[in-house]
Amino acid sequence: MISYIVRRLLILPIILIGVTLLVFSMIMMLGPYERLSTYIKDPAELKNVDVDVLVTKLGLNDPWYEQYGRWISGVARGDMGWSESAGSTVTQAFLSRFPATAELGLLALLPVVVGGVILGVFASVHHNDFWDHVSRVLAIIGWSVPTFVFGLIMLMIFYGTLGWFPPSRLDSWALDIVNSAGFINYTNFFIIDGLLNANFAIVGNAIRHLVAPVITISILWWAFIMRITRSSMLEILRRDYIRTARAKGVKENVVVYKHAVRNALIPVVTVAGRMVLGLLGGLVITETIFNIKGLGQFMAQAAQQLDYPAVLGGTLYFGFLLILINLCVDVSYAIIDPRIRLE
Amino acid sequence: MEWQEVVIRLFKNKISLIGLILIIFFGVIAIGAPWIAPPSDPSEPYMVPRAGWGFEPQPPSSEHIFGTAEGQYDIFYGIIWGTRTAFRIGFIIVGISSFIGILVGTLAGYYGGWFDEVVMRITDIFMAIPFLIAAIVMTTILGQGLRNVMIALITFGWMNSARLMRSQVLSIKEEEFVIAADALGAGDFRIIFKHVILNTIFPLVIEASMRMGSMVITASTLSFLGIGAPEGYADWGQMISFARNWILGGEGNAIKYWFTVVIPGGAITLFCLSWNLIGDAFRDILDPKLQ
Amino acid sequence: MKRSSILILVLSMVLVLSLTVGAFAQVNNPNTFTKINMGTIDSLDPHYQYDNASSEIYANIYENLIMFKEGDITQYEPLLATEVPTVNNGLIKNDGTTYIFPIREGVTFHEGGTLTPEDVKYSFMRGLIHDRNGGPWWMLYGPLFDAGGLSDITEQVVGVENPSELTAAQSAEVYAELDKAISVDGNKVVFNLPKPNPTFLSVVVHDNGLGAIIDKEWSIEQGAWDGSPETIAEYYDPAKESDPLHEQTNGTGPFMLNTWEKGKRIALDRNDNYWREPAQLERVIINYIDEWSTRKLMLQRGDADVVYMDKQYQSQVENLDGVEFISGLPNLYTGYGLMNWTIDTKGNPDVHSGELDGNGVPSDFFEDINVRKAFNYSMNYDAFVSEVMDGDGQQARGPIPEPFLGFDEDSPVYTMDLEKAEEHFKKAFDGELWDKGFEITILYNTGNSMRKTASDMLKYNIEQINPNFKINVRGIQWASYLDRMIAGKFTLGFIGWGADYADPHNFTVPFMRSDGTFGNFKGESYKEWAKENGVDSLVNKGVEVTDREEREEIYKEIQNIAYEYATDLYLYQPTAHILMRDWVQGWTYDPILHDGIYYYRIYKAQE
Amino acid sequence: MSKEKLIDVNDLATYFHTEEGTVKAVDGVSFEIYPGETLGIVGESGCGKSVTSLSIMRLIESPPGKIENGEILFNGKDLTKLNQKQMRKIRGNDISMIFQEPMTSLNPVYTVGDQIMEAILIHKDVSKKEARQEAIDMLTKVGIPLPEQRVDEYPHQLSGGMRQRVMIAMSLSCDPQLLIADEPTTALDVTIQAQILELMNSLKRQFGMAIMMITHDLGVIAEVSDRVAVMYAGKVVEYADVKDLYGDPKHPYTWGLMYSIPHIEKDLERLEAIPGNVPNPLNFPEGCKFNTRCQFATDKCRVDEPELEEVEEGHYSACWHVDKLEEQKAKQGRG
Repeated sequence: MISYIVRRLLILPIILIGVTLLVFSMIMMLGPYERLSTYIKDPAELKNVDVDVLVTKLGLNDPWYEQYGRWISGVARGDMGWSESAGSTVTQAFLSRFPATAELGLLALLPVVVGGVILGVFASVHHNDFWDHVSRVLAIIGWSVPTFVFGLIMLMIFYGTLGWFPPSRLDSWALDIVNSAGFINYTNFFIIDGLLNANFAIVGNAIRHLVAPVITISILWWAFIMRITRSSMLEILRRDYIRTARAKGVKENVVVYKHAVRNALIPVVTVAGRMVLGLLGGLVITETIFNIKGLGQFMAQAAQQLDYPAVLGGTLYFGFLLILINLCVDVSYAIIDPRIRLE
Repeated sequence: MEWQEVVIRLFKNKISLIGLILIIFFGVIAIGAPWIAPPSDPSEPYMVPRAGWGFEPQPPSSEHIFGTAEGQYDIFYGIIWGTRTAFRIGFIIVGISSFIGILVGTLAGYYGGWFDEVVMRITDIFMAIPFLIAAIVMTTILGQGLRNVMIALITFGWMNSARLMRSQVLSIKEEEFVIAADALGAGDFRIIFKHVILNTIFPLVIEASMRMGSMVITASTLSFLGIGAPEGYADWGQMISFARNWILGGEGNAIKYWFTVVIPGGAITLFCLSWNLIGDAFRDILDPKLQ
Repeated sequence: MKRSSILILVLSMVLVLSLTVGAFAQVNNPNTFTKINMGTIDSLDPHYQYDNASSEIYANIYENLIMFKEGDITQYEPLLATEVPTVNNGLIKNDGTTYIFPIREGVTFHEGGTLTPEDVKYSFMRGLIHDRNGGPWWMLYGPLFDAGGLSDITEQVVGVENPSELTAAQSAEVYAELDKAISVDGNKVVFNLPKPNPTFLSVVVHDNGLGAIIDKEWSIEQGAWDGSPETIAEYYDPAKESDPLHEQTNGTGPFMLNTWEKGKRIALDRNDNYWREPAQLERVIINYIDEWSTRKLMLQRGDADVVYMDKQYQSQVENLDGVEFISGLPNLYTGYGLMNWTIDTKGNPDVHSGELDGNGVPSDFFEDINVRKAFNYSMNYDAFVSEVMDGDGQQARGPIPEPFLGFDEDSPVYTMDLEKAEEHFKKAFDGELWDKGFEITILYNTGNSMRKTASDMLKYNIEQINPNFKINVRGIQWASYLDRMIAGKFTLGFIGWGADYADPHNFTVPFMRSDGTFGNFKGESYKEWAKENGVDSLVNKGVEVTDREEREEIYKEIQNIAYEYATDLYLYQPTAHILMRDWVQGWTYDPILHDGIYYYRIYKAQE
Repeated sequence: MSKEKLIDVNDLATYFHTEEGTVKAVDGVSFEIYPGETLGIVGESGCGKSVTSLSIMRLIESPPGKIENGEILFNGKDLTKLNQKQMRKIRGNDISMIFQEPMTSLNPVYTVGDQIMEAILIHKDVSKKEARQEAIDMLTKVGIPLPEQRVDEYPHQLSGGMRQRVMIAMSLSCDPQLLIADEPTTALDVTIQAQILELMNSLKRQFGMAIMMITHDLGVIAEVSDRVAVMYAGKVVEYADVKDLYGDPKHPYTWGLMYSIPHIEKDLERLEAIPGNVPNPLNFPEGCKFNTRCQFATDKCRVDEPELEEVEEGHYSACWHVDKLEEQKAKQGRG
């Protein structure tokens, strides 16, 4: 198992170099003046700028391999460069935005996976009857409504009309507490920090701010998980060992939840792993609408401003995450299914 | 299962029937667009006509039955011609990316060895960036426009088909009839196409029908972010992005501009829904294990 | 145990929910002011920053020698100086080439230092040495040295074009040249100008970060310019990330920095040791949220006191409860369609065939005055003002906006007149254009609906005139927009300019002078034309004379040239607006700082 | 006979209602099993023998399947009238079942010990520790070496024969009165088959339970059964003591099966000796369902369906033309 993990980690650099080269070559499709726009966002900034001097200073005219080499050797030294759109170093920009995204992502993952699996099991148990159709159609509708429409409607109802779930991560008063000297930011995950500081008002406030975005994400991905679970369950429920279990006199609930679900989870784990990356991409919209300054929103913004140090840094980060997720998927296979050995 | 039987079953299944009816409905609108909403400038039928130069959306009236969006773009016209855009986006992106996926996946799975290894690592590299972010980067670089959106979505949209195809090919490669064909001396090309692809195509068809809807949504998300279709182009995502800043109404009337959201939002949701319903039913029908 | 702790958690959540939902005070958080803006702050270094969002922060933390009189940008009041120099009080001497500022005593910086005249001199010298590429210092190099920047001086003095290549000895020589301009005399700071310049005070006034006074000792401690004449090369054109004042501040202003979460939020606290009465607000928070709907909701719910709004959404807020919307404020901005007189046709899809053959336009398309006039007659100015700008704002009359010198509301302007447009199109290229027709693509940068609409209007009107005329409207991203302008491939596109300082010179240079910002994008034939027809010298003459009436005549002449020769398509001067809760009191309009707010006089109270 | 019947199936009919129409998988089947005896049920795949066993267990998937008619008396109780909860008390306890595919009949994600213990824990009031010990004992009884070690292994770590032994251990763990064995040896290779049958016979003696042995393999039936029911197209066509049946089949179908044995190595799945195909269950022929493949078929056979009748003592057959079969047998005997 350990040698397997080590071997998977060994291909990490290959993937990372490949993926950054891919993005870099895309960026190099633009001319130097176009890439200059990262630094000049408004015509007013053209006053007294010698564009050619700026191009030379930033090295935008050098051959691509020199520019890439400069960047990658910086990375090797732990310097990911300066992100113009964040106004800080790329590393800083990522560190300050990571907790928001991770908090939202992890919190959403739970209802998405658990809710999706429950829905899928429910539909498979009711295969082809009324409830199966209803839950399937509802899930497909959830999948079919664009996130930006759904998110804005959520905002309109739960903040605009009812005032329950405000946007951003914390209220102003709570941010003041979090930023004050008496509050120790262990993780910058406000829920965890609130608990560690025994400040439950912060915890409550953080949760309140997360409800609407979590629902928005969940609605979208439920259909995805549910669908896989359902078809996987339908297949498993026809397996001989399910009949064996029934023939033993096992209760139907136990048959479904003990004997079937664990087997049915194997394909679900695969897609859930793949989903995590898609979910992170999907956070672009959710974070934008609910004003959560996280990685998704940052990456979209950086991409649109052609802030390529940030884009490349993000690519590294996501590539790393992909390998990590795949590893987690493989390990959880081994946990769920004793037949699989990681070698 | 014969394809005729598949079609018959699609029509018999209530859920897929709803989906089929919706698709046919959209298809009729797409074909009939020049008669339903005659363009004022036939050389540029996809440019939505403007009813004025102001910004505030105007509610439905006899002249503009769905009202006008921000910038006085006629929503009815945009929806009708946008149907064509939706089909085009869906068919082109899904068609080409599935084709690339089939080709790559089949070759990798069939030949195996180092070739497979290299191809799958390349696939991994493409999959290492979240789809939406990759699409944003690429569209930003290529510039605004539907063609560029499609290029970006194809570039980062073929990997799933490839992996699916590869695993199908791997599992079927060992089966007798392929080995038999090999022994009979059929050329590689023929083996792949005649046996492997024909025997593995169905899961891919299901996947493709599911992706039709989500590609249209992704394209509209790019429009929403301001890097999709050019402003004024008949595209549902574009129509919704016009609604972005009006969705919360105004002057104490929260649903004052409902038509800017509900009509294009409804169109895109129904379109995506219908493909998904068909795909879902398709899967149930074609999956022999579920019979 | 487990269950009870979950119960407590749930209960406390419910409690928190109900408390915050239930609370609906008359004025939310009376001592904290929350503004929601768009975009990001570039830098907190007052000498580095050159954008709207940053200057708002600088203006509340740092102070200059003088400031505008409240609500009037034509009059000055002392700030860190005790008197505004005028000819009458003897502080402007030698025919307007010497400005003397007596420095206020007893002013302390946030970090504890005391203001001295040395600090003032250090602040200006530091900025002059920094002179970052793309920064604001050209505004001061003009009046102080009659130069464009530090590189001009180094070339003049020691013949080195790039200041970062100066040796220590050369650096000292250059420093001696700079040193001539500013000197300390007791408690006074004296500026010596090479020739009279009427813009000087409007450049160093508060609202312009380059005139901000920083604490010499503290700044040197942080690693800013060490005050040595020999280190210019080291400190010239700093990178943002290595600038020690990029994220820490130490000013004399009414507010001081609490936290700056880049790209998200900045919080300012009241300076209780302020040399005047402390501000009324204890805290100012500026959040950056790009989504308009979210901003609007936060305002509606009273969670924000002021939010940024694009003009086109004003119909949504005009009658909102508890919200005050003020519009029609004069905005020092001119929006116009830039015409490139010499289009680079090589590999340029926007000129199509690139020739006068009916399927494209030739390189010198806009060099023909009849084409320019015809385009000017084809714009629907009335509809633009009444519909696109909702009746606020006005048609531009040339580069100079109201209320600057040279603006005359009786001056001639183009109106939409398709017959006259036809007449000019027929005369263009000796009638060849009319017979053959043309096809051109005009550009706008994506996301800018106003510019798109202006382009659509041109297309709509011109295509009516002659069926052989074909105009395509293409949105490209800012990156490509910029690229095409620099590369000379721009055809016609809309762009605008807002005031850096309150003087018409700030508009005539970029719009009209051959080496101005936009002049650079208008091609060789415009440059020649502007030089030969005296446009350049006229623009320069505007700052060489100090007599107000004489200046006014010059600027009127410039406005008239812009009209007479239809150099470009001058379209609009917008208005500014502000959207706030009605409990915000003490706000006055400052056209230079706007959308920024000077929070010193603001307080919150329900009327 | 004087002995009490353990299970008495009367006129059982189980139909599947599908979109294409109704499949009469079991249509009027009757038989009985006495304590301690082995009844063999033989027939081609699709003849309804598995559905019969699943009907007894009440494990028919519903919908689409449904027991339409008949009664299943187990110790005098009609199983068709019981609800699922009552039924669960019987399953695995009084009646247990082993299946054809030992490869797929065990849940791959639980250890064999867990799966045996599950049945014990459901039906017996014992602690987990005791259940584990019982499971180990059962593994010992079915002849698995190193049971203490095997009990914690997963199914995929065992060979096919071993797995079938585990299945048997599991089904016998609660001392059932009836064991239904649905093709228990089909998927195993020949030597293992013999071992498993041997094991079942010895366990039957040891535990004293009755066995209902379902197979398509006449050889297996001959080895273990006391009596045999031959099924064709949802019906029992011949029913007799194993010796009578083998010595003197009274139905053309059974006869066809018998005489195909030497030619195709006991494997009846393909049934090449009997011409024609098994009829489509959606569309059974009128009259005798075997008429399409029967060399003796007459017009009567194509109109009227024969009932099961006692042709000799304790030997039942459903055929209009037992006499013609006798003639044919006589001819062949001479030839």
